[in-house]
Amino acid sequence: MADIRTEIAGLKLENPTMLASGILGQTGESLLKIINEGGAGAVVTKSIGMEPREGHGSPCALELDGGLLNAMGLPNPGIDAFETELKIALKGDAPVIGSIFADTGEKFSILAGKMEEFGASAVELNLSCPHADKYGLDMGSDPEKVREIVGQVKNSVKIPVFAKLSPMVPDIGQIALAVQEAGGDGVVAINTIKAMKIEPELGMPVLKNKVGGISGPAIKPAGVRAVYEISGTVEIPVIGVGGINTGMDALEYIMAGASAVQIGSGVHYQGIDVFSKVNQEISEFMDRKNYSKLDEIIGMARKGI
Amino acid sequence: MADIRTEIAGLKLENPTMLASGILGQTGESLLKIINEGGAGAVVTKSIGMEPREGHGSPCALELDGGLLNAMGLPNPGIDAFETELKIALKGDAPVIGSIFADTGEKFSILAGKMEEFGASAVELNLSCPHADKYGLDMGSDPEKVREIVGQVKNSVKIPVFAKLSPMVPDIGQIALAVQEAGGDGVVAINTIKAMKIEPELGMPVLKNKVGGISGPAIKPAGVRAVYEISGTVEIPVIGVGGINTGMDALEYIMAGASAVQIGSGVHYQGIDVFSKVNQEISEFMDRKNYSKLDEIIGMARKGI
Amino acid sequence: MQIVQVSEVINETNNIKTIKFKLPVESKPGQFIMVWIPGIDEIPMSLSYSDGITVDNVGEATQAIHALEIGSQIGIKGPYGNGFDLSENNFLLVGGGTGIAALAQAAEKLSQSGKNLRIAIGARTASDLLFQERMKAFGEVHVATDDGSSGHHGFVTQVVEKLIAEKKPDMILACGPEPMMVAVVGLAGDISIQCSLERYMKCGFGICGSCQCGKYTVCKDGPVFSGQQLAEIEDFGKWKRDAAGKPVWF
Amino acid sequence: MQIVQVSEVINETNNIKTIKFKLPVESKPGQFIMVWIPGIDEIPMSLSYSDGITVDNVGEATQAIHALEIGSQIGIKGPYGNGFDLSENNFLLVGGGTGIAALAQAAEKLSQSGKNLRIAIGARTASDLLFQERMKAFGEVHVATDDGSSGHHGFVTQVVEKLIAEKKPDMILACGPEPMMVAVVGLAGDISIQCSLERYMKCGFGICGSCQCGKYTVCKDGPVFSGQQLAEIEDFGKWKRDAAGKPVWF
Ligand SMILES: Cc1cc2nc3c(=O)[nH]c(=O)nc-3n(C[C@H](O)[C@H](O)[C@H](O)COP(=O)(O)OP(=O)(O)OC[C@H]3O[C@@H](n4cnc5c(N)ncnc54)[C@H](O)[C@@H]3O)c2cc1C
Ligand SMILES: Cc1cc2nc3c(=O)[nH]c(=O)nc-3n(C[C@H](O)[C@H](O)[C@H](O)COP(=O)(O)OP(=O)(O)OC[C@H]3O[C@@H](n4cnc5c(N)ncnc54)[C@H](O)[C@@H]3O)c2cc1C
Ligand SMILES: Cc1cc2nc3c(=O)[nH]c(=O)nc-3n(C[C@H](O)[C@H](O)[C@H](O)COP(=O)(O)O)c2cc1C
Ligand SMILES: Cc1cc2nc3c(=O)[nH]c(=O)nc-3n(C[C@H](O)[C@H](O)[C@H](O)COP(=O)(O)O)c2cc1C
Ligand code: FES
Ligand code: FES
Repeated sequence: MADIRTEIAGLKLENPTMLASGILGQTGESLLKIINEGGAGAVVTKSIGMEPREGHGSPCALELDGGLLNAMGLPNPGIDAFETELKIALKGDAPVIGSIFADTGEKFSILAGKMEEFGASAVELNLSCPHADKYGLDMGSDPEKVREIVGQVKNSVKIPVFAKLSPMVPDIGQIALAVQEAGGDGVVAINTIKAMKIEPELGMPVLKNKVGGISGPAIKPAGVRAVYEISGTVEIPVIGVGGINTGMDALEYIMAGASAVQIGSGVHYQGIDVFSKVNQEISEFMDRKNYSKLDEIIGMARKGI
Repeated sequence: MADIRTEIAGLKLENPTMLASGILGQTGESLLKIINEGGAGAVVTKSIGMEPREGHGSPCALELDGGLLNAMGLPNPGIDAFETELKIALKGDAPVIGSIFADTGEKFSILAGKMEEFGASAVELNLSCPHADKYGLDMGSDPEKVREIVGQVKNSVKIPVFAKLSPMVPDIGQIALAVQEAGGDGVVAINTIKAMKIEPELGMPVLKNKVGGISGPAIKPAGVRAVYEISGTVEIPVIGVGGINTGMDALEYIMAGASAVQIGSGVHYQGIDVFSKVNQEISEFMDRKNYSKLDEIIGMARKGI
Repeated sequence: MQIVQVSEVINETNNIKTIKFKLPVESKPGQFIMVWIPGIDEIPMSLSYSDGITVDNVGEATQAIHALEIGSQIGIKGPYGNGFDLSENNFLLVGGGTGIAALAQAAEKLSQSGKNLRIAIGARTASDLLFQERMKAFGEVHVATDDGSSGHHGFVTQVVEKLIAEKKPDMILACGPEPMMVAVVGLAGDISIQCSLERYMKCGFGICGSCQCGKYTVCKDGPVFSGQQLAEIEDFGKWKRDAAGKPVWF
Repeated sequence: MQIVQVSEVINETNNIKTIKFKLPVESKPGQFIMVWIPGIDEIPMSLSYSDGITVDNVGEATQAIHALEIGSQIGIKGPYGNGFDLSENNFLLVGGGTGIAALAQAAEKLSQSGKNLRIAIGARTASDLLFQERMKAFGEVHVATDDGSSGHHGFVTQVVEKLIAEKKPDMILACGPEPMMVAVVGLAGDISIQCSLERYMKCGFGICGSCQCGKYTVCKDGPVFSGQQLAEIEDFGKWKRDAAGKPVWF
């Protein structure tokens, strides 16, 4: 059987699949279930901020033909209330990565510090939410801001710091470079793509927030491209996310240069055992092709044949 | 029967559907057929440059699950050879819009001047191709460059000047504003989204150019969002494009603020009578809902209920 | 998301209305839909009929539903959730408040298949009692009101205790305030039971996690849970989560 | 795009090889596929077999196909295009050069359904003649070579003229260099004819426009066109378009 273990910035994972931030990641017990029953190699929490936040009004999530449209608006119980949840998740046998959002590097540092204190194995900075005003994409599209925030967070924690990026920039490689230059330990790509649905029957947008982000199969080609460009620009590891439903989907990301992948909408499409299924398909593929370690195929598509 | 005529910067169209640039738009006879047999209200030519250009190698186009992936690389016979084609297209009973690409405002102006001379009703500046090096997105993501190019072209032709934009920027409204400030007569959105496909079986990208752009259903939610944001930012008309296959798709764009729509991949999915079908569905919808003119519903989703 | 037109509005009690519309898909008793009142909100509602919902006016969204007229358009997502398992033979249904709405279609189906059922309905006062008449067609109806204005004076749980003592059902279905359901689970003892939970829902289809209750995602794994499952859920009857995901005690 | 493995390589002539593989979809005689030789190019190829292509080594891509070995992987898009209409009864098939590859499956199918067919094959010299043996199993084969090394000394069109004079077919199928097909259309007169065109193709599925020929998109509306359609196409036999879309005279 092929060895599908992987390592990202010192973080050792039994397999390359992680739960993506924001999907059932708000409570300790659901994170634990994704580890224990789903088979994920790691889980990322919902993005947590300084204060409790209700998020946008409803409708805030919708099934479209090729994906899911959401404008949750970063609802979360606030970092302090999240301690209990994180501690429950830590009972599982896989790393828990704390996703955080804020509007300044200082607040990001405070949040990261608390995540570290609570026991998170790493933090993921959400610099890419496409529908939450001043949070997310607004800063994540500016290399200077990215450099500043990542640098500040790096100065305040010892655990690895990952930055999650949006594809809605003309050159995502440049943003990834800013992450690397500031000492960031890894890049996660991609977050959802800004999108909306209008209901002609009513002549109005369906989402209460009008604009949201699309995830799922529709964004996979954009995600694979982003990972390919990032892994061609930086040395730090890349974690691929967007539209992964099958082992073949994950392999596209891995061959584009991802050391691990995250799955969000796939949990909806395939159920929570999407993680074990994807892992199974990856090892079957590797066995058939006589690859023995994941390392052999990471970034393979960059190398030519 | 509802009146579905529309007007964009003085250009009168019998219906709001146009052929999008690059789809069967390279020869005069195919453009003419889209008008005569397809029923399009206008056609946009393939993007034409100063010199003949073969474009990227093959594979350069691919069917994916939710859309089409292409990296044509702007093949075109060059502006001079295109005169014959444009003249043939002009035999049809609908405006012909000349799409052009270049790497400087000066060359854009020369191309626009020739399109005007050949008889084009308007020009569309391709500032958004995601896979043609220095052409396209590279300049189209910089408001200053956009302002400069549109300004120069405006100074050299009398026909309306439209700028076609990419969604791969953090704030498309700002780019549209630059178009308006420079005197541009309309904005076209969106071009394809940068994307790629890797074939795990071979461990390599399928496109010869590795990276291309995705069109079709997968990008509709991103396109509608772009039009919604642009029409909320500028006064000049917006032309919506991306993933339109049905009247309902077109209505989403129209209600988001588009005065007309373009159809590209839909020609592949539905055949060339996609234009008449979409028009038919739009009028049936309007009749059922008692709307008599297209104006009544343009931008409707911006207005609240 | 399907846009449907309101075809009928029925006043059930002072504060409760049934709204009917054409639901374009099949549903199972116990499933719910997400109802979008355009411009206002989207909220979860049990299907009290295959083509209708029964709504207590408790806030902005439910008030907006009460203001709908015939011809009004609303959006529907779903049906979502698992629904009840109706394979046993002797049923006791327990509905508190609008809880009976979630049980109504189960009662109808059970009666159609000739099964034995008794129905206990509780409310604060006689005029709040929901579906008393409708339920009589399906089985033996027992009523409790807090103020004694109709049926048993007191909690519906007291009626349940009596009914179980009279004849042991082989399945209890319950829906109502969680503390009531905790009490019914207690009374059930070794009798099989299924409870339909109402938790704060945002997406409705199992992606956002706001309805999480213990290890279960209520909108997808539920809203109907067996007694065994409930026994594993620490939160059950103790706390729920608010819109921000913070635990709030009942 | 499907990745398939080469299962067999057959040397047909000095410069022509047949490559077989498992094609995962059904095809019609006259349809073609886009063949991706990884790292090199993607080019259109007629299906000379339901599971194979027959390739003349004329440049980089076809040379790379010739270098394939059993087990090599290639990518396949399609089958694309319309294919031949085989509803008539008396057929004359005319293949010039590798053109006979596009006709081979039609010949096989016609012979299977017991129809009458004669086949004319042309090539520069005897050793270039393709599918002469294979075709004998399907019908009466007539050969022409430019140098007279086999069969008629001269153009295949002269053979066609003779065959029509001998017995009028009710359908002619032709594939080969366009000037040859122009000549065959001329000889056909009022006899129905279908010609399979080879134009520069990029996408293969009707979106890019590089194969445009008159008002027709060869990869989608064709590659097979009737005599009537060809009569409307000004370009037929006169000019084709290069990779940039510029007309180039034959
Ligand atoms: C699966 C399920 C089925 C339900 N079936 C019915 C039914 O058949 N009939 C009926 O009258 N009610 C039903 N409810 C409850 C109903 O959803 C709430 O009463 C309604 O959302 C209140 O909205 P509001 O804006 O009117 O009130 P608000 O003023 O917003 O809130 C009043 C209370 O309703 C609850 N609530 C508000 N929003 C939500 C939400 N998005 N999800 C869940 N609870 C919420 C909260 O506890 C809140 O305190 C059901 C709930 C669920 C989860
Ligand atoms: C529908 C169709 C069916 C065909 N069937 C066969 C067949 O069964 N057997 C066979 O040997 N050949 C067939 N061809 C022709 C074959 O596609 C070309 O010979 C091949 O593409 C040459 O590629 P190359 O790189 O080897 O040569 P190059 O050196 O690139 O070109 C040699 C010549 O081939 C033609 N050509 C090159 N690229 C293309 C292209 N993308 N599309 C069309 N023509 C091209 C041009 O005329 C060029 O001058 C077919 C072509 C078409 C359009
Ligand atoms: C309902 C929902 C909520 C999300 N919330 C977050 C979030 O809080 N933080 C974050 O970084 N990404 C969030 N995302 C984005 C996902 O983590 C992921 O990047 C995206 O959905 C693409 O992956 P997928 O196609 O596998 O879903 C959310 C996505 C969805 C669908
Ligand atoms: C094969 C192909 C070629 C294209 N060529 C061009 C082009 O030359 N210039 C341009 O502005 N857009 C070009 N586009 C983009 C389309 O005009 C359009 O913006 C995009 O495909 C989205 O619309 P659709 O989903 O309806 O196809 C091309 C698209 C495709 C699929
Ligand atoms: S409401 Fe979103 S997961 Fe249940
Ligand atoms: S090859 Fe692209 S349209 Fe025919």
